[in-house]
Amino acid sequence: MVETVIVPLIVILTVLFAVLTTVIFMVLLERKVQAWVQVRYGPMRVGYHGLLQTVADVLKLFLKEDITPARADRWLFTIAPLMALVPALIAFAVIPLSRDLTLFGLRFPGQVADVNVGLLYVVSVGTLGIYGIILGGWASNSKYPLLGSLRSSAQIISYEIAVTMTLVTVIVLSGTLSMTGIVHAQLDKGWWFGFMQPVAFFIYFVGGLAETNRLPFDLPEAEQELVAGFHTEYSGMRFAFFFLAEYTNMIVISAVATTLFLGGWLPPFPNVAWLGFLGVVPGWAWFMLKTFGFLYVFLWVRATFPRYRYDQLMRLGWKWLIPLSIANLVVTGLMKVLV
Amino acid sequence: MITATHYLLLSVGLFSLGVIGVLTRRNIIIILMSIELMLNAVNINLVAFSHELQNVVGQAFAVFVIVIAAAEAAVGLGIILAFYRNKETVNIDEMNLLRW
Amino acid sequence: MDLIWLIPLLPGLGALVNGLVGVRAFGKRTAGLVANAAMAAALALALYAFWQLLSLPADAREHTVRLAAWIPPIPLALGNGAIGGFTVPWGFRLDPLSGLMILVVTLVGFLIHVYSTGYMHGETRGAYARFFAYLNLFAFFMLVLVLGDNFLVMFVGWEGVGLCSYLLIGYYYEKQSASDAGKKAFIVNRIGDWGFIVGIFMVYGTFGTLDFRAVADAAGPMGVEAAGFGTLSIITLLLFIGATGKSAQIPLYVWLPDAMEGPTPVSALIHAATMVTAGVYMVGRNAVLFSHAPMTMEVVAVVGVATAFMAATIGLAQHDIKRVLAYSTVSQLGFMFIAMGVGAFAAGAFHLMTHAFFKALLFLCSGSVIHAMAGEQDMRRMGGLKPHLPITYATMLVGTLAIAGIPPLSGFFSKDEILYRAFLDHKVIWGVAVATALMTAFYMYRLMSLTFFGAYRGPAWEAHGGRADHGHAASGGGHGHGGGGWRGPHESPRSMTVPLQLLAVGAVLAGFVGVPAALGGGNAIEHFLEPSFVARTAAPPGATAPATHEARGLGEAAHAAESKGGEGTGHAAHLSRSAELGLMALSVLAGIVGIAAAYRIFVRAPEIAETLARRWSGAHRVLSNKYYVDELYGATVVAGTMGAARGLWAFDRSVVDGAVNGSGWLTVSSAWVSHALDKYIVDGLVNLVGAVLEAGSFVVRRVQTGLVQNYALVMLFGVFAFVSVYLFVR
Amino acid sequence: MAEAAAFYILAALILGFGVLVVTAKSAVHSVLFLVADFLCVAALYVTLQAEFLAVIQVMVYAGGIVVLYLFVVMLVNLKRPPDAQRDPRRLGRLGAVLAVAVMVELAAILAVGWSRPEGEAGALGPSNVAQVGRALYTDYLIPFELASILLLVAMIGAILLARREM
Amino acid sequence: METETPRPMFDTDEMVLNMGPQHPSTHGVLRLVLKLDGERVVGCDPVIGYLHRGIEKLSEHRDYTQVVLLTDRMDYVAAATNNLGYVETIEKLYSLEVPRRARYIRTILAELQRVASHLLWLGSSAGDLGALTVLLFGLRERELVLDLFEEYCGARLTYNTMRIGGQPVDVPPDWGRKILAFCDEQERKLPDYEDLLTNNRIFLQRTKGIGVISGADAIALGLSGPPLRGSGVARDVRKDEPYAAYDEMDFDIAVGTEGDTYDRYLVRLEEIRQSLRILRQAVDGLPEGPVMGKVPRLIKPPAGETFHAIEAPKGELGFFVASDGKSVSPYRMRVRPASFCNLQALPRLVVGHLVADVVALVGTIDIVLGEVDR
Repeated sequence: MVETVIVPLIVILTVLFAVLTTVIFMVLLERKVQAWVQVRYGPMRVGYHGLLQTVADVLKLFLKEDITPARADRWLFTIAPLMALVPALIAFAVIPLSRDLTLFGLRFPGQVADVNVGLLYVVSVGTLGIYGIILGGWASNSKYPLLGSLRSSAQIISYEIAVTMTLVTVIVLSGTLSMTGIVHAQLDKGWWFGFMQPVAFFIYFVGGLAETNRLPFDLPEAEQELVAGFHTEYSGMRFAFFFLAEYTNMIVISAVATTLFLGGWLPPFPNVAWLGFLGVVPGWAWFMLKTFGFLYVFLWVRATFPRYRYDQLMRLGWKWLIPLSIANLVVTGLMKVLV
Repeated sequence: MITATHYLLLSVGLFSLGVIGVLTRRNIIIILMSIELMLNAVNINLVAFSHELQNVVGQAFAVFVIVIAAAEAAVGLGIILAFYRNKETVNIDEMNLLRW
Repeated sequence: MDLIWLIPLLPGLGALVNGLVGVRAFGKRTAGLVANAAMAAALALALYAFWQLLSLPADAREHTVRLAAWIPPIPLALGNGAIGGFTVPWGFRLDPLSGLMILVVTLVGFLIHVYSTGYMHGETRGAYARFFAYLNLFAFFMLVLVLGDNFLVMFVGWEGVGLCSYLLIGYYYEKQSASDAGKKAFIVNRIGDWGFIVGIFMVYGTFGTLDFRAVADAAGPMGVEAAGFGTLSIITLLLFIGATGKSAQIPLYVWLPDAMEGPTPVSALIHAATMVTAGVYMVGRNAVLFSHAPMTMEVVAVVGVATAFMAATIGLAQHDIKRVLAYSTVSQLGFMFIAMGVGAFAAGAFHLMTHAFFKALLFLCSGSVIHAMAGEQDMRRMGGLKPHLPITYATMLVGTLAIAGIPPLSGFFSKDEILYRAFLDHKVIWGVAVATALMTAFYMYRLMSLTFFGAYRGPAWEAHGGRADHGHAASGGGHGHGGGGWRGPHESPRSMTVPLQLLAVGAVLAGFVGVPAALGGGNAIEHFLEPSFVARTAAPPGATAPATHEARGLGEAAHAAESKGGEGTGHAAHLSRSAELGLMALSVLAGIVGIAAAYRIFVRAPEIAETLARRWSGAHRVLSNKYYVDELYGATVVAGTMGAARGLWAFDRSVVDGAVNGSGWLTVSSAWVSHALDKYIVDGLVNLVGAVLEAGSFVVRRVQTGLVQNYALVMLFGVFAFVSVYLFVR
Repeated sequence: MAEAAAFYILAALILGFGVLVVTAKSAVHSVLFLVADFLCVAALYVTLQAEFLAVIQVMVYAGGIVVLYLFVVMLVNLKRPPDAQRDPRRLGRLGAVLAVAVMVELAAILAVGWSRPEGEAGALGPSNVAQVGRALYTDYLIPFELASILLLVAMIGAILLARREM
Repeated sequence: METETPRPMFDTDEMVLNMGPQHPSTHGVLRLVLKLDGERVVGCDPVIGYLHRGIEKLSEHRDYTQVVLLTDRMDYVAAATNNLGYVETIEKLYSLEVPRRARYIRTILAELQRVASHLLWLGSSAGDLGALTVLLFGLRERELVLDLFEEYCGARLTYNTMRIGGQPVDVPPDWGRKILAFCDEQERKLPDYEDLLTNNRIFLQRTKGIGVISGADAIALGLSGPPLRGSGVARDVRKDEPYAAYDEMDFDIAVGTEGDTYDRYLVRLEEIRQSLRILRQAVDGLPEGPVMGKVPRLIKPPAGETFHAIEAPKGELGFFVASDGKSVSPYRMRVRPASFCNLQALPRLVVGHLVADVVALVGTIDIVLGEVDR
């Protein structure tokens, strides 16, 4: 009973708590980092150096009036934010956050479930997030949100191809679809796949930016063009869910990147003996470190680049990233066969 | 104990739902979706047998069925779009030029 | 000889270069040069290969080159290898028959290529390159056809030449009639191809292979299906359907006259010299099969003779110079099929060769005439061209005499051989054939007379001084008078006349390879071709062997021994030398009579023609309307099932009425009776059928609601029925 | 026990969502029920130890095909209700009755006369992905390649169809 | 044009999209009625007038000095140049002599204003393209300029800092040194913008070849300022018809080549550099003397009319003033506003581009609705 119910429950709650906390601090971090880049302070008032700013924001959003536009499809309008958020959250089920821990005589696995098709699970769950966006845009019964949602989903689907291709290269290298298996494969190889697959890593990164609608690919929400994209008509709590979903997706992307390309909870160069002291730091800390490092790059990029135009974005995705990822896959496959 | 028969009964039910959808709905998009339901019924069958016989072939064929479904959806929806552009309708009762 | 695969490939390359690059980039000179060089190289290779073939001993004159597997054996572990076992190589075979064919194709083809450089020079640059690309492509496919060592490779060539024929007939595609004619040729050919391909299926089903040699060897020991209608008969009949399509025999000949919409060199090359003989070639190639199916042979002979006769009669009344030649071609092809039908495969092939020369010559001459008349094709607007076109006149005369069978020109020998063998086979066929020969001479000389003799009836050129005349306007391409106005009939450029002269030489000399024994010749061509028509297994197909040996009348025992099974279609009779000479004389006489009559009617007293036409107006109308066959097909085949009733009605109107008109000269009363009969009984019946059909379809069409779901419902009902049966009956 | 419970719950969901797909008024709702249906089917696959297929089902069906449907439903922006015109000759009701009849008959066949087919029971190992992959890339290589060509052709065809005439 | 460009997939009909007047990137209350074919713009119809306050009419009822205050409200991000244009017009009409020191101060103010205006433009148009950091950078440096203005005249936006006949006040002590310090600071910051934009691939893709307008077309449309110079026409009122102290300054005209958005960006950046150059010269050469000329107490120009144009940051800013010689307020005043004229080019620029480019193009012609509508 303890082993089958309570331990997984604890793990699930821990992960959920970690993710939601991370989201909250992610929002703050984004504002802070951007402010620093732009030589400002960012939020300073709520809490020490604005630490509680996001909490306040969330509280505000929850207390705001929840407006449903007239002639909107009520039902869809209500569930669309949830449909965006839930897939993002359940993707964490297969991401190994740490190696298995033993606490109080109980063995806690490092992830909620080690599914043998873990990577595919992440991809497939990720595709479900589109529904929230499309339906949110459609249900608003308004021109801008619909356009924004169509753009957004077209963009996500387009870049998903390239991203999935890079995942396939990782599968080729590791020979398994299990997330834990992939981490172990990196341990065996002694190298993070990010070093072995720089091209794939890069494509994954760019695709990740695009899939989470971040600058320079944030067209669906381009404030100057489409006001606020698919969630124009949303306010209050439901908007908060979309907001949450977006940041959760960012964290999913980062966590997957960490697992696939940055060795998950492994310390750097796990096979180098004299770097063994790095193992002192627990695995989950490494994982957090890498994930936040990756997230930081997201923010950095956001503060640096202008935005692509829609057709340019599509061109980049279809004419550069996808062929490049396929070529990379072919080369990887050849290397695997030949070497 | 759940046997293959249970799955087959489920499959029959789903398939019949698809058939009813195909025969009664007038929106051709929903008709295509009903066809997807039927294909899924077939897939349930295949996977159930695969499980029953402990043989992976059924799953391999289910993959093919999914491929067919994808192709069918792409082409079918393309035709619907083209038709819609010409006739401004997706009502199958108005798609009756192929007669006499 | 191992390089024979290059012979088709070279024109293929030429087509590729001209087609891909030339159409956009080449000037006329380059395009023509590429095409001609490819053909010249093919000709050289063909000559070399032929020489090598000749240098082999007579019984070893067969060489097969297999390039690669086309349909490789599939390593499928399905069943007992039934599917995987189907293999077809890209194989080419050189034997006497194909050797002869490649010589004809490359030689005539090359000359026509040269001719075309002159004939087509008025085209725009891209169209010029396109033309040569098509021509080369045609040569490629034709050579594949004749060199292929199995049915499937042959079929590739077969379909390929059909395609090229379509492309070239429709070359002036902006002209409605030309593109229609192209489509017609293509579609009619498809009907024949259906027979051919079903025949191929049956061949594979029967013999398990598609290789000609293997099929022949396997068929050799089989019994002659003299009594019943067996597998071989069905196969050969199906193959013959294919041949009728390609070689324009009854009932599928209608496309060939229309095919004259193409440029004249095309008519010469494809629709006279080479492609249309593919059917003959194919029958000859499967001589062993055919000789085992005497009933088919009879069909072949009857169809051949009927075609020959019918086409010749139509040719009597045509005014378009090319159409006359087209019907002449159909007629001559009929002759070849007579030869095939009576078992004289070698004679058929021989006639094929001589015909290729003189008919190509005639077509090219007509092209030269058309060229001179700035596109005018109607003979009624020609005449008196002899002083203007001396070379054309001379060469055309040679061609005419050759086709009329005047010794010692080539047509004499080949046609006479056929007539002789027809006589041995069946007297009626022979009789009709001789009559046809007479008519051939007549209409050919009529053509000559109308074109070259008499008074000039064409448009004046000095008075008008321009090209505003109807004659020119009628020409689709405006053959080569690009810049200035038409300045009257004139001789063609050297690039056109030189091929004419060379072909004329060919038309004169080609016959001498087959001088019959009766005239003291060795009939060399027949011995040369013999191995191609026999199975290598020496099992005799019955009692015909001695007779065959006898019939050949040669002393070569060794040769005869190995060819026992081949030619043996059982022409038991053998005539004395004097009788043979008599027959010859008769046929020559027929030719001379024909020419003389034509001379009398059209040169000496042109009014006779008018009188005749008026007197025999019914017949004349039927003839000049080509027996209304086109209309018949148009009404029956083209209009399809929905128009079946109306088709019958049209049949009634055109054929019955035509016949009524034709026989109107009998008596007025009989005409009246027949008219009444026609109107109340025939029409009534036909209309009844139509009405019933129409009423029936009016009722039945209500089932077709156009509602997809109702159709699906019917499907579901079928499922329901099956499941019910399974559930309750089981 | 757990298996039975899972099956019955999932079966009920699958059929229920199926009914909703067929009966939903709005095409968008129909699409949504279809997704839900597919997800339940995927869950059913998991209980049948076909994890790979389950994931593929979600990825391709839910993530791809149905999104396409959704796009089309949204693009086909109707000026009048799609079911406005009704052809009286259509025999929809008869079809439904017939479908139910067929269903009952098939169910009867299954319930009464059907027995498990005799076949050599292979062994489905834990590594479902590898097994399916091996089957696809060895025994069914040619169908697999054909399927990929089919997809390519369908893709090109769909692009051509959906593209506006220039 | 429309037939050749591949149409995007998601199009059904030609659609009319109303952009503004409440839209974050139309810089005020501009309303654009866009006719779209899918995402491609096939027609654009700017609707203006939402900010019309009747400044020209109002000035007929204010005396000549009070009108200066109205001009502040036209191009409110470049109030000093508006003042300059107006007072010089009246001085021309009245034939007043302006002291040299005052002219120098005016030059300094005008150039500071140019820098501030261009910085604001840089920030906002880069921000339209999503480069938020540049926006903040631009605003940061603009603050320094505003500080200088505040020190000189006490106001940060609507300065009302010039008088007919001279300057109201002399420069504060140490102001020149601060300007020089600002010049150095600005010189240091310019590479920051360039790093973020000039060679940024995305920025290049968004601006190169977008909104191309040829020199001839630009002249025909009556463009002026950076949009004109970006198309390769070296027209600059400061050089061609010098006013204030520009005839004593040494500077170059920044000229583009392609006439696209990118060239206009480069031109504006270069103009900032040239402005800094002028500022340094002007501060260094600031002559001694009075700042206010001899002006009658009651400004009442003789009957007549005149037109005078200056080079405002946005382009050529001209004032036409007619006086009846009896009244103390203009009989008629008419402004030739740079933004309004440049806005005429917008429909030409956007047709054939995508909706997303409209934002960049509205940015590139640099309009202020206060000046357009007046």
